[in-house]
Amino acid sequence: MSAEPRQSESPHNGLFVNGLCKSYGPVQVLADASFEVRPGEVVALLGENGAGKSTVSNIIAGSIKPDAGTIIWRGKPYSPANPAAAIEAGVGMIHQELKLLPDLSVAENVYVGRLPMRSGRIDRATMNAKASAQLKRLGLDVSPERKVRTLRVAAQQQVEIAKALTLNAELLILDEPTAALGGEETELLFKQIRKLKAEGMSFIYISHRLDEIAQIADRVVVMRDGRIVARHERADIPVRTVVEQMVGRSVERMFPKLSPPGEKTLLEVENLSSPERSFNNVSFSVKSGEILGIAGLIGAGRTELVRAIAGADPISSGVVRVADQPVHLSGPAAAIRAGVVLVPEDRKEQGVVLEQTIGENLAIGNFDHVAPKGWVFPKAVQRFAETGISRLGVKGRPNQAVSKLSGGNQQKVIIAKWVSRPPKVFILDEPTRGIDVGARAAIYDVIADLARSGMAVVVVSSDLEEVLGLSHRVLVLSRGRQRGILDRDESSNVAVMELATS
Amino acid sequence: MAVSNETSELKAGTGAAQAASGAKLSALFAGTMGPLIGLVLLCLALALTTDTFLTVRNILNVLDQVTVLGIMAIGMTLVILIGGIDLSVGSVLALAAMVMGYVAYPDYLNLGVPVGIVAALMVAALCGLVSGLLVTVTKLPPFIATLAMMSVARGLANMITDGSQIVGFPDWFTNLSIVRHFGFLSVTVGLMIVLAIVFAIFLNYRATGRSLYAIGGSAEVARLSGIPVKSLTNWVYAICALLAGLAGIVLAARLDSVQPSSGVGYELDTIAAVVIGGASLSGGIGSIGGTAIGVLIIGVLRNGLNLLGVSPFIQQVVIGVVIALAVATDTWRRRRQ
Amino acid sequence: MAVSNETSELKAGTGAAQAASGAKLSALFAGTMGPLIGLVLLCLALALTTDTFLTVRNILNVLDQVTVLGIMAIGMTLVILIGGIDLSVGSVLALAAMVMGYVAYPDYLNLGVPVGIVAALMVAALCGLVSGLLVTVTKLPPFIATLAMMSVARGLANMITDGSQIVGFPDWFTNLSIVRHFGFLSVTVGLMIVLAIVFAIFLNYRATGRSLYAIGGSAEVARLSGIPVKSLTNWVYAICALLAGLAGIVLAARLDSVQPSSGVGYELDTIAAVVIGGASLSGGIGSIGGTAIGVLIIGVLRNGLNLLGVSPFIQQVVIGVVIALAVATDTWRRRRQ
Amino acid sequence: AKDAKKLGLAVANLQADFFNQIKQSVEAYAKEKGIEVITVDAKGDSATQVSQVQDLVTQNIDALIYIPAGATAATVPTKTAKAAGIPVVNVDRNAEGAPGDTFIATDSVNSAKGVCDYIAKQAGGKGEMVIIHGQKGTTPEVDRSKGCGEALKAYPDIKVVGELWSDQWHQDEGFKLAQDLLQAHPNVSIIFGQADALALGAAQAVKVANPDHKVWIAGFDGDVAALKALKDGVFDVTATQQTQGMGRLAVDSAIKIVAGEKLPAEQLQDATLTTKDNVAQFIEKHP
Ligand SMILES: Nc1ncnc2c1ncn2[C@@H]1O[C@H](COP(=O)(O)OP(=O)(O)OP(=O)(O)O)[C@@H](O)[C@H]1O
Ligand SMILES: Nc1ncnc2c1ncn2[C@@H]1O[C@H](COP(=O)(O)OP(=O)(O)OP(=O)(O)O)[C@@H](O)[C@H]1O
Ligand SMILES: [Mg+2]
Ligand SMILES: [Mg+2]
Repeated sequence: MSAEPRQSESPHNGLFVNGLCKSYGPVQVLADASFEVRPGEVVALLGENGAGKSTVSNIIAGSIKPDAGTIIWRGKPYSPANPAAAIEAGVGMIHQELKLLPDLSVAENVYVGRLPMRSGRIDRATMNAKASAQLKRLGLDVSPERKVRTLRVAAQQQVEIAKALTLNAELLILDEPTAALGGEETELLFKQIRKLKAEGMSFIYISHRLDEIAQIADRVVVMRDGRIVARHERADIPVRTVVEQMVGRSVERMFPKLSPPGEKTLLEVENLSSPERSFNNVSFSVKSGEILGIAGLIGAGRTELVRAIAGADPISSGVVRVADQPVHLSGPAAAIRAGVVLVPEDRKEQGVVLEQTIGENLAIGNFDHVAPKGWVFPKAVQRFAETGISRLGVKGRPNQAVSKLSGGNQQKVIIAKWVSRPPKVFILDEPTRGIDVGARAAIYDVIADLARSGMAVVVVSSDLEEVLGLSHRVLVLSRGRQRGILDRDESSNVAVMELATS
Repeated sequence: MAVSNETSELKAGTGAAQAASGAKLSALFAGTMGPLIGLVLLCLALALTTDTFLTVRNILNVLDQVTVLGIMAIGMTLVILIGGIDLSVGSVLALAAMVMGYVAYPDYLNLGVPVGIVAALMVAALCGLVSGLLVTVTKLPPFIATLAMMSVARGLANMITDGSQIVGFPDWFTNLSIVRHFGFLSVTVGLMIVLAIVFAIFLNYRATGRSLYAIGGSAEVARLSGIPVKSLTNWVYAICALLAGLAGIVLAARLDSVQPSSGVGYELDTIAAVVIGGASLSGGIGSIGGTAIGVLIIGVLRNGLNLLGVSPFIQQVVIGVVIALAVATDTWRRRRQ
Repeated sequence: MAVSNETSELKAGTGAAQAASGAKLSALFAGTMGPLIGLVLLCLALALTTDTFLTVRNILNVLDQVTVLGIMAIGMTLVILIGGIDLSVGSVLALAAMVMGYVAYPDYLNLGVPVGIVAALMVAALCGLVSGLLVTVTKLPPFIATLAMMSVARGLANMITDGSQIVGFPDWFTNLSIVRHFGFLSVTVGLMIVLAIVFAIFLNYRATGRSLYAIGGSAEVARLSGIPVKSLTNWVYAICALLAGLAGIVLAARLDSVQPSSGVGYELDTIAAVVIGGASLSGGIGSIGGTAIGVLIIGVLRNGLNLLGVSPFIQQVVIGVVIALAVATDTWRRRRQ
Repeated sequence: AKDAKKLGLAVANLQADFFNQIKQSVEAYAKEKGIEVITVDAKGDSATQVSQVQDLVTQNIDALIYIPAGATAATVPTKTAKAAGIPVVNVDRNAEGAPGDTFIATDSVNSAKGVCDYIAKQAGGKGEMVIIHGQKGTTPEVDRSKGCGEALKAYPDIKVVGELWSDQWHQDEGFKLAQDLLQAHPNVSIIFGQADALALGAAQAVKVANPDHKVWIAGFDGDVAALKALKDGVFDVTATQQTQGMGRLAVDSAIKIVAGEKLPAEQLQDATLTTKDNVAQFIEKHP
């Protein structure tokens, strides 16, 4: 950790960021940020939610203008007027929130803005072939003509990555590219990055999965509250150190100690099948105070399963019982009345109303609490929101628009929405996607608390460590079939993977 | 973690305090400062250039003149809030008025005006319900569903009397829009004001009202949060049509006649009033306060240009320019923030 | 992973193969099966109930009758594709026609029809450019920007001759819409067809055309992908208005006269044609093929009901019902998939 | 008795040439007399017109020239003006129950009878005929249909084979409707368009259809532009309403009423049957 001197003369042909500042109204989100990226290296940019990582990246990629500061890129001053200029200068970026065109094909999404032309018309054959090849290298094997709308989240993220990798950029910024990916896809992505790196391409890599850093990064830059707080010349520094620098204190432990589950069975799922066969004959039960993890590879049908239990999708057969009462799964409203709530996987589309305030987002679905007689008083919403905000540690105030929050904080808002009801069955699909370590530990604590207070908790996650560390038992799905339920003492990385790939 | 939260909490605190101070007054006009400035400027300009604009009688005239538009715009606000649109309001207005006339008028069913009003409102609400069901069940885009209803309702309105009008209602009925009680308030204007207040309170302080904002913000999020999106959507279209029907009755009282051709083109006026008032056609943003301002901007503009004696063709040009300016004030203001 | 992907690839694969077989033929009509079915059913019904519908002359008549709407709808398709809307097309049509008449007519500037046409198209494009700038620079919602333009252009159209029409153009000009070359194709119908093909190719095969889909899908994504969103938006509004102006000239040739009142209410017809053709008002979805079908549905419906001698009021009801049904076919079909 | 200094002119719809002609005549003539005119245009909507009359009253006009908008005349504008002590001159349409102080109009029934009689005679008293109506249910539509029907009673060999209604009296509607009528009934030899715009549209449709026999076309109104077309033989007959005359008469009537004179309740004007033979004088100077 050293306060590096500012680089005004360029000893190498890479990127120098000098004293970038950015404020939104009275709030300074970036203060004097300076760092460099050398040709052919991967710099990991770390920091908790809202630290300013995306902001600094967006400035480099030309989609936001800084208030102050300069950038030198390939030996010349560089201040892109818009993303087009940045792409022109060889700087590309994968944005944190999925930004795709749902009604266009996969290939068109990959090549949008730079469609290959031949003799005056779009060369669809080449475009499809190239897009398809790039996607295969990333482990996604879908028709390039398929509409992006029909892809699940993970696949969309891979399309986004393919889009960036085909840019032929010299500097590529990857803002949480693996948030929705499983281990295998992540490995394939790393393989691509290493290859491109060897060809001289530089990367800025942002992730909250700290175990990835040692695998892929060459150097580490840590941010906190809009400032650079540390620079490391190597990437294999202890996670503990990085975490301390990120959050400004030491994080004692990641996973909370679990209390033993109660006796009463709260959630019972019997022979549940979906009309599209994305899951088949799934049966399990969760006791009061118990946390059930659901593991599986991407596309195993986990999301479909929990959505069905929460009434969001129709089922073709099977029964769901909550506290021994069969639930008529006619819709989310019925499920919520029966005490089943879901924190969905896709926060932008299903989790929050972006233009509305935190308070309003928390009040939606909780009107029976906020407004028992149907009268919604701003004070009551405010109080309700403040409780949720402080319980989850959301960085924001009740009357702030959710769209202005960092991704991680948005996720916390969605969890906060259901925490105060309290429900009987709490289902979380990828609850820590895009959430920083400090906050993640906090969310784990909340989840453990939920269980302790007598709820049945179901956690779906692609992060194996998370499933294992957090669950009393782990249900493994593979291709829509239930492969087994492992107890805490028999569950391990290997055991789960064995079932998941069976 | 804890530290950073405290600092941002501090900063946030001042902002919240500022907001809170003005909150009581401006709650109903939240997000409508821009159009409001436009309206005030417009009134100022007219007060300076004419000696008739700023008279009590003229202001009452303006209120009178915007009643029909105002009542329809309330319903349209709800529809636009949930991300819909209703092109059928003008036709439904005509249909309701014709039903009222047909049921009430001596030459036809002769059941009296009160029965006529009830019948008219029921027919109107039914039209809205059909539009709503076309949207929620048949999954038609609202534009198409209400475009179809626009055509059907107009045809039906014409068929009732084969295109002719019905003239002459009891005095008590026409007096509703003529007699100014307490020297200033006709029943119809009062009705509009009461409706505006009721719906403003509904949208601001009732759980169902807030749910409409959620639906407009994201129907899927609303559904997953347990809000009955479909049934609320049906209700909203039914209420919008019901209010259009009510506007038809107010128009009948105002004109002492009903005609199947009334309300042609009103849908655009109504939508314009709501959008000028700051609502977003993609849903989730808007308020009754804003709509009221939008309605008044349109009403004052037309009234003022008549008072100025501006020739009709130049009026069209001026109206276009002023509408653009009024809304632009808002976007400028927001951008400076 | 590999396994699950393979299965999904299999599903997708068969779908793709099916699609590929018909791809060449149906590229231009992609996503328009539903409205197409509606159109075919409509034609079938009319062929069975009248003996005049399915004659060459009548079909040419229908083509004639939809030229103006068709040309405007092409421009509107572009605007709706990028998520905008243009309410000013009817007024711009009138303004362009009046400018043409004023410049060309002996009693006024007397510069001849060709100069008149050029002037008209320039004025029209200018109107569109102003609308576009109001959207991109002043950040007005397209609805408001073009509503303002609608009012201004109508006022200007009226001011040119103080509201009067201009009748009587050279024969060669009116013959453009009258003389059917090769026994079937008037110049104006030919123009519409050529424009439709050109714009279909543009939207399908040119990078700029695809960029419009990207802008409509998400203006932000398009911007981040380096697409010049603002300038394309300006272009699109300018082209839409230019085509509206061209439609005004076609209308002038067709009627052998120009009048400031022409095109009133056309905006709704035009938008309806585009939406019936499967376009989404939120942008990103739509095609010229679909719009052509939408235009024909409207044209055939009106023509057919006239051939059947249906009374005007019943026509309104039938038109509403058929439009709802035609679009519903589409949503049903999609849901069954 | 006092002088009229300021007149209000409430026009039904300036987009219709007929009304626009009257408006221009009123404005020009009033200017000659040194009287100010404030014109408002209801664009065909009676509710708008009520508001506009209110605004005119606010402006302290001395008299109102009222051309009612909407299908038929509304009573409220007249009542509003009368309540403020302002005399009303109704033009073109009069409201039952609340007539103006005087009413100036064309005798539509009689004139339509003349037009249809002429065209029937020209066609040799036989053949198939179609009628393109104006907006269904409106006063002019009803009157012109009635007059034409009376004339046709004398021609049993003329068969009305098709009738369609326009919505806005527009020329392009006339075109489309005529085209569809000709398609359904190819042997038609007589067309009556209830307004010149409709007749002009019909003439264009006939030109496109290019039938092998002469088609006689009649219009109504005598719009300035239509008269020129009549001269060129585009169509055959119309009834020229005295728009200029009515405009002047309206101003004169207003002046007289304000001065305290009493005028007859109705001042009906004849529309002159106009053909190629007598059209020149009207083009020279519109009556
Ligand atoms: N448009 C905006 N208006 C106001 N504040 C904003 C805006 N965009 C971002 N912010 C604030 O700027 C800060 C930095 O956000 P940024 O997205 O850069 O964080 P991040 O480090 O990428 O976090 P995460 O890991 O959660 O993605 C946050 O506090 C956020 O609330
Ligand atoms: N919108 C969709 N359209 C078509 N198929 C889908 C869609 N969403 C999911 N699927 C398919 O359904 C199956 C199960 O997907 P699901 O999203 O439930 O998996 P998952 O285990 O939750 O994985 P993840 O959430 O990590 O993507 C997969 O085969 C996937 O391809
Ligand atoms: Mg970020
Ligand atoms: Mg999932």
